[in-house]
Amino acid sequence: MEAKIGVFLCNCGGGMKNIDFDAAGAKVAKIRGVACVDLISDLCLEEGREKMAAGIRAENLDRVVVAACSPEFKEHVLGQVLENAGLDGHLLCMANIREQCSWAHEGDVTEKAVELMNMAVNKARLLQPVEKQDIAVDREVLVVGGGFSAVASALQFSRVGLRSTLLEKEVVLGTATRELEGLHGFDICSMIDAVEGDTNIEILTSGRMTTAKGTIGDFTVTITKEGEEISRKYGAIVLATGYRTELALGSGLELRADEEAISRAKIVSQEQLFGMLNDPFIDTKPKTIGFVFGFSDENSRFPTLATLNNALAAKKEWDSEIYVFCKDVEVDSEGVEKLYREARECGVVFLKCEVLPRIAVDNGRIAIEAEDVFLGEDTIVACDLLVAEELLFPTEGTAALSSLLNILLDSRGFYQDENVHLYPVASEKKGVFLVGGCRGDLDTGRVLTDISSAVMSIDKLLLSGTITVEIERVKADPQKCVACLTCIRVCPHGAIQLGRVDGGKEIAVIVDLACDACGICAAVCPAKAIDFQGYRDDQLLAQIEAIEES
Amino acid sequence: MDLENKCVLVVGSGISGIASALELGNAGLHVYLLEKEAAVGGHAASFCCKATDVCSGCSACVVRDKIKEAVLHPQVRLLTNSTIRELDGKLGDFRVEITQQPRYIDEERCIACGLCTEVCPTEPKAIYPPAAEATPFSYILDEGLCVRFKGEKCDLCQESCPTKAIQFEVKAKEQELSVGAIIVATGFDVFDAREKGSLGYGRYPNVVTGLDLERTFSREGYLRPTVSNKESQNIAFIQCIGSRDQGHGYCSHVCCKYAMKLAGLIKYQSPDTQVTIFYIDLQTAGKGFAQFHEEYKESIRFVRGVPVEVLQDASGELEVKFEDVCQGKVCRDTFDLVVLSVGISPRKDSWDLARILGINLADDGFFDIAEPLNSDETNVDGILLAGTCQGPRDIPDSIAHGIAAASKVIHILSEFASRRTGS
Amino acid sequence: MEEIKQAMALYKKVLVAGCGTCVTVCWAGGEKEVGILASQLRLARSAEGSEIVTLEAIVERQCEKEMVAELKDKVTEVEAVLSLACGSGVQVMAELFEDKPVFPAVNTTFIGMPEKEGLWVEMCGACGDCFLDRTGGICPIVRCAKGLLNGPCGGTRKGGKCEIDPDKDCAWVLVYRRLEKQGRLDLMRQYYTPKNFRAVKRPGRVQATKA
Amino acid sequence: MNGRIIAFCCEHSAYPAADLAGKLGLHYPETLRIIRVPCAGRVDVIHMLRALEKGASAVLVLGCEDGACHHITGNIRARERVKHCDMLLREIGIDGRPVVMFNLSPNAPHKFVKAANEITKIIKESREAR
Repeated sequence: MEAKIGVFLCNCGGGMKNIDFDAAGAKVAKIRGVACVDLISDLCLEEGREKMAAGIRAENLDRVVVAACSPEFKEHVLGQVLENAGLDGHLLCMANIREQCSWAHEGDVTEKAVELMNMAVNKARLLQPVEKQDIAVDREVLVVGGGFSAVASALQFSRVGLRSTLLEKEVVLGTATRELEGLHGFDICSMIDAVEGDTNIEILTSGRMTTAKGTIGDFTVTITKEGEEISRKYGAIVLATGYRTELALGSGLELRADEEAISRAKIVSQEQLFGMLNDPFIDTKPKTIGFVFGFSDENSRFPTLATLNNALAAKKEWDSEIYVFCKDVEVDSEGVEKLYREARECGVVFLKCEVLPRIAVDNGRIAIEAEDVFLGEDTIVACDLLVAEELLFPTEGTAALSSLLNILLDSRGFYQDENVHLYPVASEKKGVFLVGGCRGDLDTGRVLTDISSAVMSIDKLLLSGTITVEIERVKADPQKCVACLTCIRVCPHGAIQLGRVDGGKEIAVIVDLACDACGICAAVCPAKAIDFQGYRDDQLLAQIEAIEES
Repeated sequence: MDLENKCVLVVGSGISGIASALELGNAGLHVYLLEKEAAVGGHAASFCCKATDVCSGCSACVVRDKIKEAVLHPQVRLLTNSTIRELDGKLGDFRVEITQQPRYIDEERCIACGLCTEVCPTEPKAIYPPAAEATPFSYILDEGLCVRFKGEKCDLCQESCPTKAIQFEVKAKEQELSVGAIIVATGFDVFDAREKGSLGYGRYPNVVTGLDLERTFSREGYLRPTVSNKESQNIAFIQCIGSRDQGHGYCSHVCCKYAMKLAGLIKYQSPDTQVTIFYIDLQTAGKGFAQFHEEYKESIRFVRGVPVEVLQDASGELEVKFEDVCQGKVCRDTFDLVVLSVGISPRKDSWDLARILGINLADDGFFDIAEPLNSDETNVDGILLAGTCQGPRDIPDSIAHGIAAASKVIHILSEFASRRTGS
Repeated sequence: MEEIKQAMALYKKVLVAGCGTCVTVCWAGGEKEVGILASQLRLARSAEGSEIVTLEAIVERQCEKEMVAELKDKVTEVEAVLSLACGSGVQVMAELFEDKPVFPAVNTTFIGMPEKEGLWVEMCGACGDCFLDRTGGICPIVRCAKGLLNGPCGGTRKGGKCEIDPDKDCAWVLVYRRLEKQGRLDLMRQYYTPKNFRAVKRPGRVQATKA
Repeated sequence: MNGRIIAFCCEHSAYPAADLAGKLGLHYPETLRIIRVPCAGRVDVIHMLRALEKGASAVLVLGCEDGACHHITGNIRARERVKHCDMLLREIGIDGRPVVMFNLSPNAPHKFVKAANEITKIIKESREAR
């Protein structure tokens, strides 16, 4: 049956003077399928919309074209008008005759406006309704990791009433974190106690994720724990696998074997220094301490903070002389500038240099030699203790997890690609979130913010137990699909799976919950089996055809 | 947990306020989004895209999506031109008195047809379109220019308006809202570069701020040469203007990034331009940013040390006096354009709001937090902070902070509800 | 394309026939490619100032006579058929419609597998004398640039890359690693006599023994 | 040829950029016809070819900036397809009817206008050359 299309024109209260609406209306009325053309000058107001709804009912229309301002503003609202008039909101097609016609050009543009409407009518003829449905989702959350961000996430999930599983690969929670907590100013032990006493949280230690299938609301994860395989269902997955550090001595340090033994004890990491500072039984307090950071790695938020905290403590506890060699002091975290100032005021010497200092062992002491940019000459400082530069890396297993879940890593191997639309905690796969150090160099404040936002997003998705989605907006035709897997491989959101519909042959099944409606699959399908309602091939081609007609 | 009928007030509709409002709205709460200005979006809405061949990750385009989403959200009610007058009550039961200044043009009825501007007799026009990116896209009536407000009889615009959106009679509207919690997301003031008199901002036309440059790019798409007959331009960026100094004991987080990205954009559009960046410490942390820095190391000159004085000579060139720390002496260089990378300052009216709400200000002038590592709770139960009103943040961090504050609100409100039903 | 264009020069109405199985999967002759080729033909013709009418069709499997037969009506209508199927599909089509010229639009080159989306690598040379069981499941005949049967050529680059193409892995290094993992390195010592490629009679023919 | 330029505009970037261009009163050739798509990655070679078949003198594909695609790879795929389409056209000896891809962000109306003007220039130049 031929569609009955109603065209509603809006002249923006008379604002679009370079379009002759009467002439345009008369021309549009002649297009095949157009049942009525109505000029409503105030379509963006309630009154105008009521007139439109009345028009739809009176003419018993089944497709609607609105020629007015950009769909960016009113498409949503006008869709509602259709729904109120008993039509599906997807049966609306807009012709943008304001921003992209009247306003963009000078002189009479009636002809272009008619052509735009013709394009819209051509498309409208082929529009089809899209149903909506509530889909049940699993309400449990899997948190991968056992460090600060993982534990804090689990605690927050429990607070909003979501059950979660903490999956840690080590034997106990917080293995790597215990040594860091002082530096970062949190108390992991009491947090772990809280987790252990929480009935909303299940702890799986010595476990690893081995497979992950499914999409948001319906992940099936296999976990291998002590040789045993456990299969679980989750609604969402939070990766909080943290980072690891490595001492980087750089090429500046070349030691003879015998010297190495002596010096090893004198070259420490920030963590080790922190341990020494809190050791009441330390035998000798180093008189001079040298810090080196920020040369070979781009991450220096964490090293800056650690250096400042440690340097201040060493000043206070041991009254040591302190020299800090660095390129830039990374002060863009809360309160760090203040710490930096405090450190300088209590006598910590900062030497800024462009290249990594040379380090040598001299008489059992460590000599740091660098060109000080302020003095413009080489400076040699002999220290009793060197706190060497540390590099940040993603934890072992980060890459493996990313390929299991099919999510991107950034250029340094941390989670989350550098795409601004993914910031701060989303991954390109719906239902997979990334928090804390596993997505890069973050200070504790930022990590906490991350966790709150991830918990919020998941809470919103899973709390009610169902999600309302458009059903089969993008769908593969079982007759045409040859299961070539192309779409499954290209889908950027991991939303397509191989499956059977009503027990038929295996075909590509687009999971409505996970689909983000981009249409990449529809474009690549070699069998042209995928239809994307609203942007179907024939709908796009119908718009193109309009240019031929005019 | 019954939060359906709970209302939350979000003060400020910059990017963090919008992020909060959206999250709360999506969770089913009613949100009043209060904005002092006529349009939502705050500072971030006016920023330009800094992409060259690739996206530079400035996040300015993310703002647009969020604004659109928030404005269309059925749970979010927008109150523009509004400020808080008084606050009463406590967590779960705040009563807030709002004053809404008249805008004379009903933003829901204005369809931006432009007929009013055509008939307006004054010059410059007293009724004009808002900035192109403004949301709501409603015309603005300037009381200062309109002859009607000077006692004359004129209703040309009112007559011409096809939707009867213009009303002169409206007075400031007072209303009382009752809300369960409040999120303060009032944002920041851009540091006023005139305070650094020796740098010549406001005196010399070719000394501009980073924000001016942002707006130039977003309005015109490219940078017009200041001297037209010259082959290549010589541009200097000076970092840490209004950050990390006596009065501002903090780093503004954003200036190194925007300066480098703008410098990159300038180099991309006109490769012959010489760009120098004067800095104290380059803040290169953040996704993909160090890589960006690495790429531009060769083509942009980086000089450690912040100049103290800018002078304009007779030909209009700017002489910048700086200390070359490597050589240990004072140097001079001339530039055609000097860009001051102004930082984020606490809002000047923070104190007023702090007094009304009873929340504390920290010594740096931003709103204070109750305990360290808990960057969204204030000393008043039920009043939370989001975004740059608490301290400098870039766009992604502001969004995250906004969402985090929303999450906190939902949590405290549900706890409050269960406490009440329990007792 | 030039070849196709010239071949089609004589005709005014042609059928562009794709195949819905293997060539669809490897993006050479599915509905999408059929559409593109037809459009390209029409454009080329209109650029020359003349016209061509194209019919488009997809056969589930163009190597099956029964399925190709369904095209009868369409084939009768046109002057020639342009087939995007593999070599066997083209031949079936030609056999079935003896009176119409059938042109191959695809050059069938090898049997492969998708390595990632959009990239196919040759995996099997259809030599008819398989010894994959002894090479850890890696075929050196096809995957070694030189098709060597008994160990690498000696020119293998550092990191196990091929002498001829440093982007490719040396097949024999892959074989070694695989056998090492399986603890079957002794197989590396085994000598294989030169293959008798004549064992496969061209044209190949396989008779399924199951009913 | 009817002189139309078909511009496939990604609804996350080029489409709002075009709106903004209109709001700012920036002018671009009237021959431009915008077709809104959810992502540049939705546009396939066949759409570009059909546009030319129907008489368009050029096709523009406008997507997000590299690294800022909402669907991660949509703009990269679109670029590949534009390249492929260009190759197909060259194979059959059609030139002067360019198929070009541009990247821009939603707040870059000037870049939109630049793309429209640039393609018009290419058409004009190749017409003059013939």
